[in-house]
Amino acid sequence: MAEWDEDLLCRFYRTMVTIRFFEQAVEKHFLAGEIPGFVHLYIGEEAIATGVCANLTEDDYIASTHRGHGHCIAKGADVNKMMAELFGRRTGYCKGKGGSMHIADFSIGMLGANGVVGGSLPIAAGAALAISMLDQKRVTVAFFGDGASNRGTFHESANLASVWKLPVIFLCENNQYASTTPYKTTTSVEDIADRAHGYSMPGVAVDGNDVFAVYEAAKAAIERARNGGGPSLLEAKTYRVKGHFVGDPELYRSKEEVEEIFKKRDPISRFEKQVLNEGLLSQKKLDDIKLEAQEVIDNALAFAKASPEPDPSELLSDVYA
Amino acid sequence: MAEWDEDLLCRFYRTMVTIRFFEQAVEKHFLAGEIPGFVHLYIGEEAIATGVCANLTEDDYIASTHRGHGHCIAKGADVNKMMAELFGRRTGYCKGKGGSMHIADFSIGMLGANGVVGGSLPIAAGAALAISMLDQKRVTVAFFGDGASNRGTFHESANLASVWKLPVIFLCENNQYASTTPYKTTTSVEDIADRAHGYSMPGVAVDGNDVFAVYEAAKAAIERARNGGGPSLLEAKTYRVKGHFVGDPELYRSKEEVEEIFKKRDPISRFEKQVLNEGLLSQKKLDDIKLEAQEVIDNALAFAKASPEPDPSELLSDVYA
Amino acid sequence: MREITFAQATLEAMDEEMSRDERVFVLGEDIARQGGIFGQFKGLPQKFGTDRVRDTPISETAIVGAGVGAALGGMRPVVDMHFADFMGVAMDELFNQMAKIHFMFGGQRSVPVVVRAPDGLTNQAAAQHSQSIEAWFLHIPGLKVVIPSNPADAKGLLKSAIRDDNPVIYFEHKMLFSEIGPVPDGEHLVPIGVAALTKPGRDITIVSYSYTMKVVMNAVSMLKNDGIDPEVIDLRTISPIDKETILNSVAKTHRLAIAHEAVKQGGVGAEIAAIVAEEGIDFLDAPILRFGAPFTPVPFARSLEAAYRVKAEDIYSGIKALFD
Amino acid sequence: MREITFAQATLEAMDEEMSRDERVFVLGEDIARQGGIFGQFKGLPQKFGTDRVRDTPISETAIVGAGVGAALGGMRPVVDMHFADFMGVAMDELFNQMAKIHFMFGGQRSVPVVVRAPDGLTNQAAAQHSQSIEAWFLHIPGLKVVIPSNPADAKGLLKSAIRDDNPVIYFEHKMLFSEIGPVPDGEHLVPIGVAALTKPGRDITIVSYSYTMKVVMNAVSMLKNDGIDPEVIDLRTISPIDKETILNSVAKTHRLAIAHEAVKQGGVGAEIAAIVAEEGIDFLDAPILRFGAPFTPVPFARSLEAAYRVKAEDIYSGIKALFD
Ligand SMILES: Cc1ncc(C[n+]2csc(CCOP(=O)(O)OP(=O)(O)O)c2C)c(N)n1
Ligand SMILES: Cc1ncc(C[n+]2csc(CCOP(=O)(O)OP(=O)(O)O)c2C)c(N)n1
Ligand SMILES: [Mg+2]
Ligand SMILES: [Mg+2]
Repeated sequence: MAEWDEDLLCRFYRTMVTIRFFEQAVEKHFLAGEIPGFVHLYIGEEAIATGVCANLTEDDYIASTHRGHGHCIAKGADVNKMMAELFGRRTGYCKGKGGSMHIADFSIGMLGANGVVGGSLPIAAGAALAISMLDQKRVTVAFFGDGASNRGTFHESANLASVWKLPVIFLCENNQYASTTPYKTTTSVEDIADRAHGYSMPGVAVDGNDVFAVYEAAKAAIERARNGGGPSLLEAKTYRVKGHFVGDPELYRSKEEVEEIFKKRDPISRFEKQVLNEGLLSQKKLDDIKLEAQEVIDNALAFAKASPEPDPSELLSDVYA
Repeated sequence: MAEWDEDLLCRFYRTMVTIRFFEQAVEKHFLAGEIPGFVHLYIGEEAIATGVCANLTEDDYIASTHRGHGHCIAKGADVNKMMAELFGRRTGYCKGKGGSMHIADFSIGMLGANGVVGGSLPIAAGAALAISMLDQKRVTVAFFGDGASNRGTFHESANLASVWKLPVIFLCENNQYASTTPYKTTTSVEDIADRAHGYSMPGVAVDGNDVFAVYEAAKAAIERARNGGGPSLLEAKTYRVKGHFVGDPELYRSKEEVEEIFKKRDPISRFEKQVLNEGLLSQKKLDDIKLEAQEVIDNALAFAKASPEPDPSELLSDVYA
Repeated sequence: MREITFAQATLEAMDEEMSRDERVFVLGEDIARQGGIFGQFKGLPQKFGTDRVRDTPISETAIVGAGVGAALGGMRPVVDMHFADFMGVAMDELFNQMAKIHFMFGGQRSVPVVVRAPDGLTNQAAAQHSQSIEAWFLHIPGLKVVIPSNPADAKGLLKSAIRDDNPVIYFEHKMLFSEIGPVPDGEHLVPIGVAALTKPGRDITIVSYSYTMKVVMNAVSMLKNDGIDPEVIDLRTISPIDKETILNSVAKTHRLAIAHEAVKQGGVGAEIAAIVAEEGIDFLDAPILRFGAPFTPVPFARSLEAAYRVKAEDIYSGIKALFD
Repeated sequence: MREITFAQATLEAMDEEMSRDERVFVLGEDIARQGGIFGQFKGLPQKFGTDRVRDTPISETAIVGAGVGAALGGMRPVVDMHFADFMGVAMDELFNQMAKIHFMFGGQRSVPVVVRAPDGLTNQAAAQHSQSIEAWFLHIPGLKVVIPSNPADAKGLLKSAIRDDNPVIYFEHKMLFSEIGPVPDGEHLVPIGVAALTKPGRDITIVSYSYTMKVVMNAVSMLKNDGIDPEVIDLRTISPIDKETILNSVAKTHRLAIAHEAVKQGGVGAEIAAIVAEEGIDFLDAPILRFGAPFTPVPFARSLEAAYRVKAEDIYSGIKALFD
């Protein structure tokens, strides 16, 4: 552990708590009726986006999912614009036209959340194709869920990326559930990472609640892709702590299951314990970062709430370029 | 070799030469302008359908492809009705409405050729689901090509069949080409059979030009499925001797490649040599079967040619049940 | 008559048909463990088991394809699409397989599959969870397409769809699931292909369906004050279209308006307008009016979603202008 | 003017645009090694390399999706669908991704993808290789849809489509590839969204597009003998529709017929008829006529395929009856 750079450790922590606080604020305001639409929270999965994106630059691409807030934040998105978008305000990333499931920030290589499960996989492969045709040194990371791994888009994209040796990392967030269905009831393989075999690419499974492990595994896959080594499949094993969407009655599992797992595996408290135990960061440093992050989120809320709704006339713009 | 039943050997031979003669007649009449549409020949791949279907009863299902004549014949279809369909006559299997890519015979469990590559895979899984829900002792065999193995339908169907333990055998005919593209240029795995791993099902590759090997491998997979053991993936390695469709200019490979491979691997002459060498069948027996088969095909041609075209008024029937 | 919700009405239909015929079963995402995202499968798994109410992987292509295959194997599947927006994922299965098998194979086998597709705007669900795409299916021979606007029709059409030997697409508007309305006791079937004359009238024929029927009825109330008395037809089935009911009505009222939630360009309204312009143009004393969404994807923000919707005021003022 | 084939015209368009802009490339099945199933890519791989003329696996979903992703990554992909019939396989990518990204993300990024889709009846290719499904795309905001009927438009529209920053679906009828016609030398662009007045006339406006334009022109010759002089409009672009050209013509001729190869129900003809019934009904002196295929999948047998087609005789006698 000793060889971790302090800046990187702070970055890990800042990203994780920013995501956590963002999501907690979103949950609260959704339940209060202030955020409409469908919202899927990333709570408990923060270590994945954090560990992966710490290896990326703003030139690299990520393609995201319906559960995309964490990916955005980890890639460096502006939380003000994110929050405003969730509130449906014209200052939001998409001028209020998209909402939670449709946030993108092309200025930092965030190619978009997607309301269609598995929809971003071929898009990610295509972005990687552009990278390779334009002889760029970039990579693309395609986040997708365990549920999405059963869509044909996963198969077709993985095969395409492999035969064309594209610089793309297929990053499966296996949180054990696809909405209401437990992993084993819908998915025919023990480790999704094993599916890599069918596309002659490396497949690695890591503990997705351990930001260090995610960082290291992603680093290897990203370096490989960046150096012309082609695609990889990375499976980050995690657990969906919250309901599938905010408001989910969660009839399909017990509260005890959730609490027990979260207590053991919460990536943030695990990180805190580790860095404190090993004396890598001080409690004060952690507290400062937390305070800052909370302020950032409070500001984002204030920004969103103070922003106007789009004018009805804006409905007809942005349909065509 | 000695333990092969003579009837079975005769059946192998009869089926293979019937397919061969059928296809040769089709090629000739297509080139003469008497058969319209698109026609894809099964020449050189006869051992696969033959070896597989010898393990099936009329109650079992098969789902076929655009290259489906061989599957039909091996499953026991009436070549008269097949030929008439290819000629677009009302005595054909589909009253002339389907043509080569759309032949089905539900009375013998042949669920249909398919003009959409990979289109029959989910249908096959569904038929297997019906079998399992109706508690029948049947199985379904889904034939598909190496090219089709890159379609999302393969992935989704294999996963579905595995999680539901359906009695279906995914039978990949790897003939090294998808139209103009050689296998390696589009497919990211050495053996398609290896993809089975991603669905926790057995995956076996066999020499698809050896009817004995195909028969044995299919027998194991079919028995497994019939006894509740769930799906398997079987890859029969073969070679597409003819152009992709009749009329294909074949600019993408050399005549020499084709001739050399066919000389070595033709499943019919290989079978002849084997049974003669080992004294399992006599030359006379083989000749008789060949003569009979030729007669069957000649009759089919005569039947098709003598049959009327459908009346234009039939266009509007069979749209709805 | 007793009053129940639309969701309840579909549940009764499923329950009755699954009890009546063992071959009827349902497959789709998230239907068994939680009873469907709109509660439209609640209780069915408990009664019929998770074999007949099956949660599937997220594999729409395989789900629809497997529905088709199961039908060929002797079952009568009901396939739930979760959201109509995901039909694109299974479009080949819907239009090249399910719709064509009966014809393509010369009538050898029918394909009794019902595809349930919750559609329409609800609670700012935005571009990929709010669409109305029924018009595509109007253009696909071999399919029947139904789209109820109230609990009674929801029940009667679903039962008829399940009993039909053809593939039937059953669109159900997400905003309607909680709607309450009278549903007859006992066996209640609504024939496919027959429109309902929801309200007789004199001055103009308004053709609509699904949730927009409610919007239309609000507009009708507003028009009353102006002494305008519309006749309202609820299509209920989009394919095959009940031309006769429409033409008879226009012959009487001499005016026609069509309203739906889907974008206007290329919508079902175009076909209705065309039929009347072709076969009943002499009846018409005024331009045909079409009300539909503007030509844009569905937006998220409240203000924009509101602007996107066809509103009773739009229909009211459009129609009123015909009489000014 | 020099005369070349339609296939040659599309080749020139590709060649010129690929030379002009390095970001333009093509991906699709069987386009590189054999030049495309209709010869429409012949010579391009030799000139531009197999990196820019890429053979793909049989993965339409990924091909279209990768086209979208490549566009977001700065390229300008042309995606070949092999047959329009396979668009269903990639329908989600076409309508939920490609068409909506620009709007959904608030205009941040455009999606300059051209999707080439060979469609229509040819040589008894039957139910899954003969379809005309352009009407679906008329109903999808965010897409442009073009559909040339002759070599000059084929070239000019393809070039415009490639330069357009929006996703454009380019339907090309399989029977047209070998058609010969005049094509201007040098740079030739045809604007998207502008119909062509192919033949001026007095007595009736006939709106058509693609291969059916030939059928219409044959019908026009036949009508001449009866002293009927139609005005013929070639839509060329289906979305956005050039309403003005249509309405101006009908204002002059007072009659309207629409003809296309796709099934009549729910086809593009419905939208054209509806536009005129809405905005130009007072111009009309006769019922609108629509010519399209009967409501059935495409059959295989020669006799049936012939019965399925819209024929010049049908158009001739339908129009003539208006004047009897
Ligand atoms: C194609 C498609 N099918 C179904 C849905 C509905 N849906 C949204 S999220 C979800 C579950 C996704 O599970 P997973 O991929 O594991 O991601 P997670 O939600 O667990 O992060 C489903 C079924 C959808 N949006 N798109
Ligand atoms: C979805 C789809 N894409 C493309 C085609 C065009 N096509 C027909 S056959 C074929 C090649 C199929 O290759 P493979 O699956 O290996 O079968 P084979 O022809 O070798 O038997 C292609 C690309 C099609 N019919 N359907
Ligand atoms: Mg999950
Ligand atoms: Mg092959």
